[in-house]
Amino acid sequence: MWKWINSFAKPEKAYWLCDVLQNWFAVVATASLVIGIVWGLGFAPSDYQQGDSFRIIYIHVPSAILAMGAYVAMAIAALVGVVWQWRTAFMFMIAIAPVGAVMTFISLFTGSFWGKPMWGTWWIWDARLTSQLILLFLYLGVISLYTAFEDKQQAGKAAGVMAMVGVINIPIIHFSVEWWNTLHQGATITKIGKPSIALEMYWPLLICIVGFATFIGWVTIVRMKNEIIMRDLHRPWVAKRFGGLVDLEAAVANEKDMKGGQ
Amino acid sequence: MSVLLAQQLVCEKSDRQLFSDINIELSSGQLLYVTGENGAGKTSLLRILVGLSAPATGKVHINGFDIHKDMPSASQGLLYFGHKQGISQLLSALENLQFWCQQHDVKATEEAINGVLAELGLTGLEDIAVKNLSAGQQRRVALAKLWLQQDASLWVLDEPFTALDVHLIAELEAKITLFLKSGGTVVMTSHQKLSIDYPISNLHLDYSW
Amino acid sequence: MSVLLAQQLVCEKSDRQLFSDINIELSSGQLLYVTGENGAGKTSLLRILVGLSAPATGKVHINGFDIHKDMPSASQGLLYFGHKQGISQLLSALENLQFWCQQHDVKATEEAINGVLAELGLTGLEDIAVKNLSAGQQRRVALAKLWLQQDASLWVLDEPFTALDVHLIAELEAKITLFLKSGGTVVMTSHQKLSIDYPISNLHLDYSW
Amino acid sequence: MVALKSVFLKDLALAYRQRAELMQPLMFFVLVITLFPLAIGPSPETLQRIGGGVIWVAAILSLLLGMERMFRDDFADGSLEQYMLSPTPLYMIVVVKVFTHWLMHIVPLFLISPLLALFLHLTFDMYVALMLTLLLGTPLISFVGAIGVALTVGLHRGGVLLALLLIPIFIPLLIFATSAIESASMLLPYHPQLAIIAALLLFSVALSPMAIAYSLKVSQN
Amino acid sequence: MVALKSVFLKDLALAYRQRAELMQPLMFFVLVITLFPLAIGPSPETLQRIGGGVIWVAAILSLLLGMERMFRDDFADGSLEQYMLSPTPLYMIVVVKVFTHWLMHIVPLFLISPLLALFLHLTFDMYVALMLTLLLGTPLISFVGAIGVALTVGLHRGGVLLALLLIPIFIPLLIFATSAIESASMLLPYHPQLAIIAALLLFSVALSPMAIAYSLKVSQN
Amino acid sequence: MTFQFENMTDFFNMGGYAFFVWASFIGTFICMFGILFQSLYVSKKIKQGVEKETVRAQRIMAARAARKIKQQAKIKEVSNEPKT
Ligand code: HEM
Ligand SMILES: Nc1ncnc2c1ncn2[C@@H]1O[C@H](COP(=O)(O)OP(=O)(O)OP(=O)(O)O)[C@@H](O)[C@H]1O
Ligand SMILES: Nc1ncnc2c1ncn2[C@@H]1O[C@H](COP(=O)(O)OP(=O)(O)OP(=O)(O)O)[C@@H](O)[C@H]1O
Ligand SMILES: [Mg+2]
Ligand SMILES: [Mg+2]
Repeated sequence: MWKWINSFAKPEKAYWLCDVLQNWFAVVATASLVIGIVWGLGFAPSDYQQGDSFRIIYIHVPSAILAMGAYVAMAIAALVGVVWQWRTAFMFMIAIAPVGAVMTFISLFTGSFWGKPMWGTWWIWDARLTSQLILLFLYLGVISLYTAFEDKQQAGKAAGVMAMVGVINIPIIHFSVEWWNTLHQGATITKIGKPSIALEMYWPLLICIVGFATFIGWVTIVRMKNEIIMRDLHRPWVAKRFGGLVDLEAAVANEKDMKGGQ
Repeated sequence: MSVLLAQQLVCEKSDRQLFSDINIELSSGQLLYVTGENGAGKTSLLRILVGLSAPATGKVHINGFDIHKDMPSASQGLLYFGHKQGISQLLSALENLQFWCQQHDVKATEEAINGVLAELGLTGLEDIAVKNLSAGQQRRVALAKLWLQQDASLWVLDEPFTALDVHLIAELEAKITLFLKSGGTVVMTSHQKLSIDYPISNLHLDYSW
Repeated sequence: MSVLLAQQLVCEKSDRQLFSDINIELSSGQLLYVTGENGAGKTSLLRILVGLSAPATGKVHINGFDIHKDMPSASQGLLYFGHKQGISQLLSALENLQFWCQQHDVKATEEAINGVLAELGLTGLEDIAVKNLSAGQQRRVALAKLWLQQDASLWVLDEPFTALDVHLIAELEAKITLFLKSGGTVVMTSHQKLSIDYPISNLHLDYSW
Repeated sequence: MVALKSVFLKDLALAYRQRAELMQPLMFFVLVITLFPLAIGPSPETLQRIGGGVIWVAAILSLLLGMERMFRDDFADGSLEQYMLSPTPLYMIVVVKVFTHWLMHIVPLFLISPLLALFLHLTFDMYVALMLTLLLGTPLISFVGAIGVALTVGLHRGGVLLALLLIPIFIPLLIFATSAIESASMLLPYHPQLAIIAALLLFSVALSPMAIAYSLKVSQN
Repeated sequence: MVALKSVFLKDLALAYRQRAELMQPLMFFVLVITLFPLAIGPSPETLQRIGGGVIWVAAILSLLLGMERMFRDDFADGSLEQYMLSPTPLYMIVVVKVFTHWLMHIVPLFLISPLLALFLHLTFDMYVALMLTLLLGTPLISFVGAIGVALTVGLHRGGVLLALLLIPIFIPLLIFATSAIESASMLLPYHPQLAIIAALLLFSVALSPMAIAYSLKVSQN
Repeated sequence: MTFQFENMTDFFNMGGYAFFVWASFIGTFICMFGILFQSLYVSKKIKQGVEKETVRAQRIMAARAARKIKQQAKIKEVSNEPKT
């Protein structure tokens, strides 16, 4: 088992896995996003307090939760990369970072567009909102650090350290509603035990969460494949697969012959 | 036992493979002369050998210790001299060398250091901040370490002759020969011809893309 | 008329006089070879000659213009090649040279530049950012200017051979000879022996304190 | 002209190659602004009152930090030496470089500013005043700042020193700009302040290129 | 031990040779703080309310600017390579270096702070709280910040990037520190906040040396 | 499981919150499609790049071989000279 997992440290194997998973993720993501959003927008009952504005929940909550989830996934990948020296772990890390950043951004602006009708303001400096904004900056920091390095091997390690240091922000975001009293809603869905929300509203939300999660997976896989090829550009397996012509060895051998002949 | 043992070294920079399958085994009293064109990867190889950068695959043992796992023990008898000189620009030559001696457990009095500096033609410049010396003079301060460290068993020198004038090149070559004869091991690169009266094993790195 | 005329140059750094009373007069087709130990002041002299730093006293005229007063006219036919290479690390070799040509009113098509780069052994590396090339390869990109600039009358080269391998040194020496024979003037420094088949006038700077 | 255009294009190309880096002063700007509500407390009235000042301070700081890079690379790789030895006078090249730098660093700042005005609860009038003062004030910062950059370029560790040299010089600018925004918040006219800033700008554009070119020559020595 | 002591002495000597530079972050600190009364208006109540926050923000920014230099010179001249090849483990050397840096950069800040408290009309209780939070918080900044410095030391143009990486991480610290000062201004107890900061400090002192050493090795690659 | 709105106009009106609801949904879709298409586009670009790199590698090796021949020819010339 362990050996089998370890074999995905090889880019070639990881690429194969990505190829296998990609279409599954694409199908599940499209289907559940369509179902969840149509259900949420048209068929879920409207909230007695918030009216129809509450329908924003079907994108706000999935994106908010998964923005944090993606960060944790990224940090775990970084840990794996640093400890076991998996090259592919760093590739996963940098593949998911922009996706997570986009999710964070979505949660920020949907929250903002929800806050205007509900709280009467676009933005307020409360703990949850601020810490979510910081999450965006943590993502951007990891990405900037990665791009700043020339050597991507080095870049992966450096950005990995940064990603792990930033993890402290995750519990702060989650518990911010309890530590500081704020305008923002407390935990309803992520509460342990029974969710305190009507089931007709709950189901489409769950489906949306699944949709967002698989969507993140899908895009991450595509990006990871890009990353793998980009990093292994000069390895034979890439050339064999995409290059078409590989006379590189021939050229080298040719040159060596000439030197030998002299 | 071999002083330096490198197995199956592969080096990758960005997405390019500089070299692969380098195997080196050096025992006491051997001189390895690494040659190759600009960009062939000489500096990269040397930095891997002393543990400053990690190879893509492969292992390096110095005096029996794995340099990438157990750096403090492996680097005990190692002296590396790279493109960067490892001396602080703001300190004087003397202070720099005193500090270096304390770091590396080398016992050397101030007179000893001054003596070495004099030997290298830096009399009178001992207490001037290094940044005010010329390129070649700075290089000499850094080279003084070779004169000070008595109990090293392996020298790794990356283009030690750059920026030196002819006299000093000759002196340095003599120093290297002496060290080899006393049982030391040397790995070095240079673009100049080496005129040392000692058997040289050559490692040529081919430029590959 | 003399191409380069320097009178009574004195150079002081901090509180030290590097050299004094340097007088140089070079006419077309002459080669001045400046030698001296590390720190003797070769670089300092060359930078004064091209107007990049000001002498304590003295004047420099190039093609009849005072370089410190009227830099744009005086530097018309001048090509300076210093310790720094004057190429942007982020641009490719081709872009760097194109930019340099535009700056210096040199008419050179892309093919011409590519041709010169190929001559210097940089085929295939034309569109890679310079920072990804090795020290010697970068040096070659900078040297390509010597091949491109056709109507310069004075070359000032500060250690042009550093970091180059043997082949290219030979080629560069040939290039310099060719330029001299076509009526150019050259001022250069180097720590290596110059093997040029052309009369050399030597200026030795003594190390002084 | 060809030479100047090529300087412009080269700097654009360089900025494009480092576009990730181009975003950094911008993110720094946003971060410094978020620090304040956190440190001072979230009450909208307080934020509104200090908003204009905070945005200006953050703009000055982030421009200063980004500015360091204006001549640094050219100095380090010797391009600057080549500029001096080229037939085009140095001060003209300098104008082009400063202008390009301003263009690359200020446009993102303008794009993000509506968002920040929102964060700090600025009114629309204050927002307009802020934009106008930034539009006139930032080129002034670039031109005067460039003198400082040119002076410290040889020192390798310009960052803080640069900020120190320049912040006192920018204090008058800051005072006029914030007073314009304050007038706007009270719906009073603020032409006089704008006129003063504009005058300062013209003055600096006229004089600073020579000063910058001279400073660059000095740091070569 | 001899080796560690010599690192300490060397860094002291280097700092002393550059003592003019040592003053820079301090002057930056003072300048940023003086910018505020200018940008916001001189009313004592406003200043008192925002005073603690402003001092903390200024402290973070000025420490960040000075921090860049922590490993820069050693990296540039190759001393860092020599540290790695020396018999003393790197993380121990790193602790000494961070500590020395903190000592050299924070003491002047403490010396100047009574003056600034006066500028900003802080009460005595607020002043005590400010000092206590600074005493506990600034080593935290140094240790965590050193990770960022180590990561960016090979990039040559760390300045802004460094700030960008570190400011988000310091924000929780800032929140706790300012909330302590606010409690002090209302004569409420503020042990809980101090306890949290102290806990963070211990945590970071325990873990960051390894992270710093690892990052430095990565930068060498 | 019933449609909650009387008619489509009602649906698009979202109980008076039309702007906020539709703006956030549309914005979300733009972001999601943006990142998806950017990734797919890059993947296409990279595969083209792989071919370019192989071509480059061949060019470099060919040019180096050519140079070597030229240099050896030169050396031969030199070594031949004294004999003749
Ligand atoms: C820009 C503004 C906003 C931001 C940054 C934001 C951020 C977040 C985050 C990060 C979460 C996930 C928390 C967790 O799982 O621990 C979340 C959940 C949630 N948000 Fe928001 N939010 C914003 C505005 C709003 C508004 C205006 C409302 C409604 C009035 C709202 C309602 C919710 C609800 C119901 C949840 C689910 C709570 C749970 O079950 O944990 N949010 N939000
Ligand atoms: N970070 C990097 N990214 C991409 N390529 C790199 C990087 N670092 C080094 N290289 C490449 O590695 C090659 C080897 O560099 P190295 O410094 O080892 O050469 P060298 O043999 O020491 O050459 P020289 O004689 O010029 O010193 C160079 O061709 C360079 O282009
Ligand atoms: N800013 C300065 N302050 C003090 N002394 C300086 C300064 N700059 C240079 N020097 C001194 O000037 C002398 C000459 O330096 P220069 O670089 O001209 O030497 P060089 O002949 O080119 O030597 P090399 O062969 O090593 O390149 C050196 O001895 C150096 O100590
Ligand atoms: Mg090298
Ligand atoms: Mg020189």
